[in-house]
Amino acid sequence: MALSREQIAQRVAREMRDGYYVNLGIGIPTLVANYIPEDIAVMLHSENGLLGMGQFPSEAELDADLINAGKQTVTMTTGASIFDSAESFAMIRGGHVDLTVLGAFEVDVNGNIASYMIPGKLIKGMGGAMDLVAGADNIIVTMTHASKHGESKLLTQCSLPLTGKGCIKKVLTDLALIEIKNGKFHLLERAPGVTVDEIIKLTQGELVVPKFVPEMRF
Amino acid sequence: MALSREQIAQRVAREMRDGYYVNLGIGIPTLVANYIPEDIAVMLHSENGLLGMGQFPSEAELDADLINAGKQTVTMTTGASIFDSAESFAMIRGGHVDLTVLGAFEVDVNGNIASYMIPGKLIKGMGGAMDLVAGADNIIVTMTHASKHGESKLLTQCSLPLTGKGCIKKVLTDLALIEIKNGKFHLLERAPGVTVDEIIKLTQGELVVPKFVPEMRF
Amino acid sequence: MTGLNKVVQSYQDAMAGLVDGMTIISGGFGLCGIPENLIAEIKRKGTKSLTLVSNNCGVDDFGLGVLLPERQIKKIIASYVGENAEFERQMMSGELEVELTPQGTLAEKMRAGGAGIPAFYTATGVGTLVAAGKTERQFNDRDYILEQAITGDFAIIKAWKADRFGNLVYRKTARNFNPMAATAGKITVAEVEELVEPGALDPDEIHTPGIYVNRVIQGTFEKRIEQRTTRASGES
Amino acid sequence: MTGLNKVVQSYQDAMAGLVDGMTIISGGFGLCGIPENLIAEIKRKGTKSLTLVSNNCGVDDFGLGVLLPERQIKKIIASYVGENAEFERQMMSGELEVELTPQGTLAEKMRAGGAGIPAFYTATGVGTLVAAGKTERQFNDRDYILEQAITGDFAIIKAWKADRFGNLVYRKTARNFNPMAATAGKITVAEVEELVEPGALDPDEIHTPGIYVNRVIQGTFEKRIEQRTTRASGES
Repeated sequence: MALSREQIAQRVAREMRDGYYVNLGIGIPTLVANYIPEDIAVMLHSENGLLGMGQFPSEAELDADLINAGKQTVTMTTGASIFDSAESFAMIRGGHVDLTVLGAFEVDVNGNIASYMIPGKLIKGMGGAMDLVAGADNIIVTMTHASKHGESKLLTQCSLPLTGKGCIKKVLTDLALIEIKNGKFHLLERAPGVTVDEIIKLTQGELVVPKFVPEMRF
Repeated sequence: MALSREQIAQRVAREMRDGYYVNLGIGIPTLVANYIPEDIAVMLHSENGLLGMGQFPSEAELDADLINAGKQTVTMTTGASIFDSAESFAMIRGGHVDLTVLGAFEVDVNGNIASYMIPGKLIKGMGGAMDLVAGADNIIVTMTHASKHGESKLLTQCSLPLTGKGCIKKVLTDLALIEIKNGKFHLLERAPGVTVDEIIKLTQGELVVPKFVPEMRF
Repeated sequence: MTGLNKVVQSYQDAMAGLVDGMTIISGGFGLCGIPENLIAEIKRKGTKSLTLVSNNCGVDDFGLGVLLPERQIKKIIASYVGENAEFERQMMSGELEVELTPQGTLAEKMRAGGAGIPAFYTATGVGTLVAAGKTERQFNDRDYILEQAITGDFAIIKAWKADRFGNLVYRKTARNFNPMAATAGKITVAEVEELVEPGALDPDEIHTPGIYVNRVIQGTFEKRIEQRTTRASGES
Repeated sequence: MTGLNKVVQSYQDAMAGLVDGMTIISGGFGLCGIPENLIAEIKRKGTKSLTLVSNNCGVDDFGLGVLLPERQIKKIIASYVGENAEFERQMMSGELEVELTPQGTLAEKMRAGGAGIPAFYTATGVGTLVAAGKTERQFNDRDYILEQAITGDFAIIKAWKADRFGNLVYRKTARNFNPMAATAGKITVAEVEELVEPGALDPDEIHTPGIYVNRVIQGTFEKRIEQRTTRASGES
């Protein structure tokens, strides 16, 4: 069975370490906040200028001046700090954020990522995504393994305009956890009940499959 | 009679306009603060990170955490603000300071200034002087017109290492107020009782002298 | 002795001097921390052929989006413009020129503009469309592109409190692009919720020193929320 | 669950990992806002061949100057070094390498180092010794030189208050170079006058967010004054 959105978020959350500063992108990455292990402390960074992002506000707490990068109203955790956009991206571009989780349309065997534009169709802008992929060492891309029509999103070469070049090392799809190194995809884990053959079939770029591929557990 | 240090400060103070943000260098420029006309409001900038520098503190007000760029203890005026050194020099280098007053060893007809180093003799560093001369449009250099030995400090070409190139347009010496343009010094005013001939004699670079050279009044 | 008093009494005075063809830098992120009333005044004036620099362009009927129907904007430099149907129409039809700029690069370009830095290198955008035509150079074996500073004829910003010297403080994430925008305008206009007496703001806590600010006006704000997300009360 | 708790209990722990040959970036301007006790610990450890990046180098017996007698400093990058006889002797004799850097350029180099900007253009130093060997380029008909970022193995800074997450606030002009230095260290160590509970610092008023800070230690400070200037009481 392919992972649900919640399971993707759960699996990503296991990559967190005590003391991490983490930037979670819009969409599935946002859900990761719900699955942070209770025995570790992390601080969430929102690139519009907030470190220590908390949960959604109650009606009483609602504040138009306190939003996240997805423009959703949020709260602050104890010990939060506020800063301007230049400082916020200094944190990102200066490599101070320990883990970045974001979505994508495509990734390829060289660690390229396309996530912001479908020419002639979707031109909303890259927001902070180009800064995030260029600035972070430790990035997890979350996406579906293939389109609804069965077209692979893990490619030999991205077909869409790039968000970043050679910067992605880890991808979690609904089918598998994959590492990118030396110009190849490497299968690390598979979703519960998903076979290696299914993953191979839906991975267009070269995929290295070890003898034993552990199954994720939830 | 050559101007006293206080008279130099007084004459510089007349260049201030209502609403100016002013950076005063160490030495004579610091004295300018004492002669700001009472009918105008200016704010003094100290490049270590203070806008709204006030007078020296009383013994009771003395605070090791509140100094100016000359490392002297100071106070703040009402409406002062504190910021870090990058921000402070953003103000200077971004052209936000309206008037800068600083000392020099030499200036020349091309607006070059030497003020920070005498090779083999005085190597203390440029501090913020290179930033100030490169960042400000409106600079007044205060200095003595000549050395004790009668050597002119207003030269065809600076002999000492430069602090800045082509950035000085106005010089106030103990003898004269001089403008620099089109590769020449232009005599604007003379100190009370100082003759044009005396000024010519002590100015090594080409000096343009108009028919009438007004005498400064104090 | 009013030279340091930046307070103006009307929005007309606040935007006096704005003419067709100028470049305006605006603070704000989405609809958060935007200079609502200064934007409304630009709409009222009907100034045309503007180049706007702002992270976003508002929505159809609020924020900078209100300048679209009368075609007041010639060009926009922004990182994300996806919340606005009329915007998309004008962009697709070529009526509106759009220069998409990564968010961090945009913030840094404004800061650089205010700080007298004409250009800086960044890794953001290397190998993407953003790098087209830009100088590339390696430092420590990594590729970077050269990005140039942005300055504006006007900067329009929104702050929480101001004193008459133009010292500003912002509230929560309404800070966002406002402090950088404030430094990058030839004329910087701040509209604020509250005017306080000089000295009421702690010098250590001022976000934007008054040296960057030319005009201050007190306004009232709708502060529309773009994505109203709440949790059930009691839920945690 | 202690990962975000940056507090250490001893100066040994605060400077653990510092070894010969490393680069240290220090906050402070003159003797104002300097990490007195962290400097004392470096002296105690006797670490050698250090490259120091700091606006000044203290005086003979206080501040970074205390690292001179045992020749712990190999090189210093500073803007002003003129308050120190032993410093002058070592510089003139060639025992100490000195890279004089304009103050604004130095502040910007630290900021750039922390912000992932490898290099930036500035007008400061054009046509002077500072420009030697540097790339020059024109923007809008003006000459600029390219300056490169600075980062350190350690950054040592002094703040007023901290919480255990490493959020910092500075007091008055003791802020100076500390916030930029804080961003530019692989390991950033902050010594502070007061430790407060998380939440005690207003999020809007934090000068250095804890993300930049690896270790926090509470100390007591001499806070020596370099130029004690006062006016007679009553005089105005």
